[in-house]
Amino acid sequence: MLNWMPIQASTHAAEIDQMTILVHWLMLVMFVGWGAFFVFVLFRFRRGANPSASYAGAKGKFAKSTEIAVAIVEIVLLVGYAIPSWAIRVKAFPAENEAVVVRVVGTQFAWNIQYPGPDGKFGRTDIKLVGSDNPLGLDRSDPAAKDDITTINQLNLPVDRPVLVHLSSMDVIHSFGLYEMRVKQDAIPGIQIPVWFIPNRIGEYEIACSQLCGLGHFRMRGFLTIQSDAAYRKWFDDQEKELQPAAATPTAR
Amino acid sequence: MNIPYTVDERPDTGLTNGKLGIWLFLASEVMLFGALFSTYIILRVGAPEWPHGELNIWLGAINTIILISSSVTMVMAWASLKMNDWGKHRLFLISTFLLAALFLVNKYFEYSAHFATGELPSHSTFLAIYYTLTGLHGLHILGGMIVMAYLLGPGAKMWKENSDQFANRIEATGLYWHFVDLVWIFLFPVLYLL
Amino acid sequence: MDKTGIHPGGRPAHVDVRGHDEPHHEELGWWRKYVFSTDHKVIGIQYAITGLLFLLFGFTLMMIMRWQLAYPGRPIPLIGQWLGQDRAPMGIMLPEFYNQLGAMHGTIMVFMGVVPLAVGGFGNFVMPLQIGAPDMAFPKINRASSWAYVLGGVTMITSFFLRGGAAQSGWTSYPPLATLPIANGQTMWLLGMIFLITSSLLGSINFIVTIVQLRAKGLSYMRLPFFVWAQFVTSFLLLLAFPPLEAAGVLQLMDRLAGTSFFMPSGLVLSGRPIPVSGNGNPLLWQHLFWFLAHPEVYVLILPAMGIVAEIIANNTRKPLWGYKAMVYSVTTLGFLSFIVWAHHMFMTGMGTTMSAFFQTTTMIISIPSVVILTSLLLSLWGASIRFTTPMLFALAFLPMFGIGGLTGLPLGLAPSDIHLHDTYYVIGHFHYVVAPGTIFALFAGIYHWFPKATGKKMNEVLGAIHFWGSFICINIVFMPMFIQGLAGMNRRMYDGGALYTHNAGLPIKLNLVIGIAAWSLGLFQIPFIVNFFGSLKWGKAVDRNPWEATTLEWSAPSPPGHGNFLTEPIVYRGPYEYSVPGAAKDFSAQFEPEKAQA
Amino acid sequence: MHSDPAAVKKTVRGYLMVGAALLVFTAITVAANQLHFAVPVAITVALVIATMKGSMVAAVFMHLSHEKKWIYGALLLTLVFFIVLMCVPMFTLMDGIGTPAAAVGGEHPGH
Ligand code: HEA
Ligand code: HEA
Ligand code: CUA
Ligand SMILES: [Cu+2]
Repeated sequence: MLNWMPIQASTHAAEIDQMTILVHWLMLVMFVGWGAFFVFVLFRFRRGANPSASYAGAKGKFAKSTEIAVAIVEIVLLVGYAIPSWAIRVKAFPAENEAVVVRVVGTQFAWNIQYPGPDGKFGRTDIKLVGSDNPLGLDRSDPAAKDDITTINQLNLPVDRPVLVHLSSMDVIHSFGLYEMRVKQDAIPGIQIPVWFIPNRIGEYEIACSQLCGLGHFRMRGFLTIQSDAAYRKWFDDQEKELQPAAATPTAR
Repeated sequence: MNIPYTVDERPDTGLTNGKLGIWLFLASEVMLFGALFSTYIILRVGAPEWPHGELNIWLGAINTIILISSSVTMVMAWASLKMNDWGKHRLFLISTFLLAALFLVNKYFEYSAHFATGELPSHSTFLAIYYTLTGLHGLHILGGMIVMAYLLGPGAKMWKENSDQFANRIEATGLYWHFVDLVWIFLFPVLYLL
Repeated sequence: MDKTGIHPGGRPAHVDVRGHDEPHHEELGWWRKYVFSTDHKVIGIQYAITGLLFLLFGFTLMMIMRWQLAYPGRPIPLIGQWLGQDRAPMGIMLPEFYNQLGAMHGTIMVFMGVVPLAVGGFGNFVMPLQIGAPDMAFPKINRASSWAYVLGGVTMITSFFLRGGAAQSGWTSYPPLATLPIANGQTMWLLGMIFLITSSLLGSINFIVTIVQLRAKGLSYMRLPFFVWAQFVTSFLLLLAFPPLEAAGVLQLMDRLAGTSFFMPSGLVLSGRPIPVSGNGNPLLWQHLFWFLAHPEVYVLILPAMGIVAEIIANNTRKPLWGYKAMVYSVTTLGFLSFIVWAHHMFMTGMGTTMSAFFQTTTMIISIPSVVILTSLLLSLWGASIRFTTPMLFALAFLPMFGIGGLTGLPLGLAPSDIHLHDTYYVIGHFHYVVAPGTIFALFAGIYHWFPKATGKKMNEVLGAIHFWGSFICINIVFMPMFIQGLAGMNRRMYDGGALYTHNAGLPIKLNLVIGIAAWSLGLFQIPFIVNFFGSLKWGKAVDRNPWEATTLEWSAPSPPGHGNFLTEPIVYRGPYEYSVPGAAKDFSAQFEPEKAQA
Repeated sequence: MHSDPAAVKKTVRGYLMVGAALLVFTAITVAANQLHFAVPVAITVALVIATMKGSMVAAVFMHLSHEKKWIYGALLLTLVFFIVLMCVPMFTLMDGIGTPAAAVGGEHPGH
């Protein structure tokens, strides 16, 4: 099964896959068990082999005990794996100062990314400023916005550091799918949802929009680059340098 | 071929088909209006502010009184039938019909006053849910009026042929009508007062 | 057939209590006989045939889509040139048309194909016969609901021909996508849904009243055929789950037509321009109201199927169902629980721990009654004397196919594994295993089983076997690879099948061609069925009342039953599946045979 | 049930009294509203009165005070699912991990 699945490139990916694999074992055991019984019975009790049926049929508590066994395994999976690991996903967010924090905003049909810059503060955005050269509507006159890096469809992150993504959408519902990270979260307009993970493998990955968002849904693809810390810092500084002249003349509209 | 239990009750359930049918219909109506009330709560809790006093309480109160009275006349229409008083039954059923019409006339004036000031459904979520709830309720009133018109007109013939079944029909109509009244009893405070 | 084994009822057949006004039947004009007929059997058959045609239509849409997935961007052969410039210029499908086909495939299959066939068709035709009723409790309402269905269907289909085309936001119609002013299709979808919902509501009231009020003498609840139980629970699901979607549909219609914003928050920007709405709406509200219906709805799809399979298994194993009571309790539990699992479709909408724990738990719990029903059906085979008739082949195939579909629901029901699988082809694989080789196979089984009752003719077994084996093999080749694609991370609703993405490269994307070929072959294997269906009307072997030597009441009526169904008042003496009773003369003791005939 | 005319006659008084009571309660609701309670109090008062009025209509006009068990059963089932439906607002608004965008201060709706 693992061969078909994308590589695991985040710290929690293995845990999720482990659970997926365990459930599939349960499913396999059930299917093979019932299936073997099924095939045997079809053969053994065909009309030719058993011309007259038995009114009483199967006896014994076999059914009840397997049903209880299934229930127990499901409870174990639920309580032992699913609930705790979900809690970590949605509760154990890294502290803002320890994590790489970015905003990701879905629009038809692109991922707009905003880094807070060295000051660690996201600049103000205003929908009235939205334009083709400013898809986020970032207000460059806001002091906090001066150093904000914005990109389209390109998310750069350093390896081995917690990432906190503030996810939202400006139009319809999109879904932020990072298959190699085992991350998926709907981007819902009007709500900002935090998503976190720790990438642990350098490489080039993709952001797949996983929720039907219109005719361009299939090509709403972003790129995710996981870099070494040094490479990331260099990329970051280059972006900042590029910003300087632009920040001097704030673009309105 | 006759369908059993259209007129008499089935012994083990004590019900006629129509009686059970209309109650099941009302059950589905409960879920319909329930979903809209849920929507109301969501919009209200999630809204930054919620308008107060945007509607005319007096118009609403008058309509409440009209509907309550129509419920009384409706149940009396049924009771008169049961007491074999055809004349009174007609009188009460006609009154119910007229009260229902009055309700809609009142509602019409209420709506047009809002429209005149540009308060359309698109104006705010409050007005949106107000128009949806009262509009749907108004359609139910209209539906009830159509049924009553039928029972007053061509449907009334049945009284001669099969008086028990006619009484059952009036009872079912009454159950529906009381339900429409009941919905309004909640709509009035929820929309006008709170 | 053993004609001596057929006992129509307790009394001699010429004491025709109800049949006296029969002769009018022949004199009814065409309109009264077909268009305005209030006979549940006529209505049932009309529902069934319309449903089948919609299934075929929905499948055709899918075969066109599978072409685009197998060969992205290549002109569609044969029909490509007729589709028109705004759908497929030069035969090459546009993305918006792909989305229309997808949304309409889902909607048509669920609301206009399977439900009308399973509930409107089989429920209407078989259920009153099985409980010994002369007709439905409200024949005129039955007719009204069937016309509401047709109206809904026509509304939906018309939308293909309007400017902007049909609905293109998926069968789930999530706003704000669905409320954006792109196409008229969505408005038509909503109107169509309101008709279809009205139809189902009227139908479900009728079903419940019929089952409660019109059961024959002696037919207590624990003697009801399992199929009737399934329809009973199904009707409650329709009755109580559909109204919230109707309300939601009205709200979405308001959003589209009256400019309200129930489902649209403030501050939306579309192609660089703020959308002028009052705002403050909530897009998640729609999802809650939609899934509040749509999860019960999936049980509406499966319960009648389970009912059909149970009937056919009992009949062809020649023994009682194992654990009938447990099955009845399970099916009611299933119905009840289906109202509190809906948010397992919404794990990725930003759900916290409490809610996700609640819905994961209920989802795991609801799998247990399904396991109980399936186990009972499997154990019913033990000690049987299995006749491999065509209906039995389909019914038997249902078991492992539903097994695969149901089991793959488990990883989806656990939120952490759903992170990876949500909105991938794994989900598509999961539910198609339950609805296509599951429900559709059960419906095929039902058609082969009750065709003789409806027409007095038997369907051909050889064509039936070809239909079965061809469909069985092809349908597995269609849906099994989807699990691989899903685990690989291939998203659903992709116009190009996900060809852009590197994680789909290699095997997953290549499987699209395999699936396509299998899907078109699956289409070819429906030809023997269609030939068999219509051919048997003419050339089929004529049969008597009870060709399958079955026990339930419908087999005591003539084939086909006349107006009013039974020649004598049916009386029930025993449980539904008294096959191979020790000491009995025959291997089936029908419900309608009095004790002394038995001894 | 009320099939015999004499019995029906007795109930008529009840109908009229309930009708009067409903009108009185309506007056009370409106009067209470004029007092301008704090919003939570006002909601409670209004809903309590509405529920009382509603129960009277259901119990007396709709004869629910003495119905057959099938009707009670169906309504009980409806009540259960109605309660579930009334939890939808809670499910929609509570326990979400997100925050409304307006509260974050990110977007500013252009009003
Ligand atoms: C008939 C339809 C049907 C049925 C019965 C089910 C049954 C189940 N479904 Fe499914 N489901 C759908 C139709 C159905 N589903 C549809 C249409 C969607 C997608 C909608 C969309 O997004 O468009 C969906 C999506 C869906 C999701 C959302 C996935 C996502 O979007 O991420 C989930 C998650 O929990 C889920 C879970 C389940 C579960 C736990 C069951 C359980 O009830 C299953 C229990 C059954 C078993 C456990 C099998 C037991 C049987 C055996 C053990 C016997 C084996 C026998 C032999 C080998 C002979 N389903
Ligand atoms: C009941 C529901 C149902 C059924 C039966 C089916 C049946 C099939 N479905 Fe469908 N499907 C859905 C419900 C259903 N589907 C839904 C809800 C979606 C999601 C839509 C969305 O994303 O919004 C979907 C999506 C969907 C997709 C994903 C599209 C995408 O995400 O882009 C695919 C892809 O292959 C697919 C394929 C098929 C195939 C090959 C069948 C085959 O199994 C079809 C087999 C059909 C038959 C065998 C019909 C036979 C009928 C006859 C022969 C009639 C004869 C007539 C007479 C005798 C009069 N379906
Ligand atoms: Cu954005 Cu799909
Ligand atoms: Cu579900």
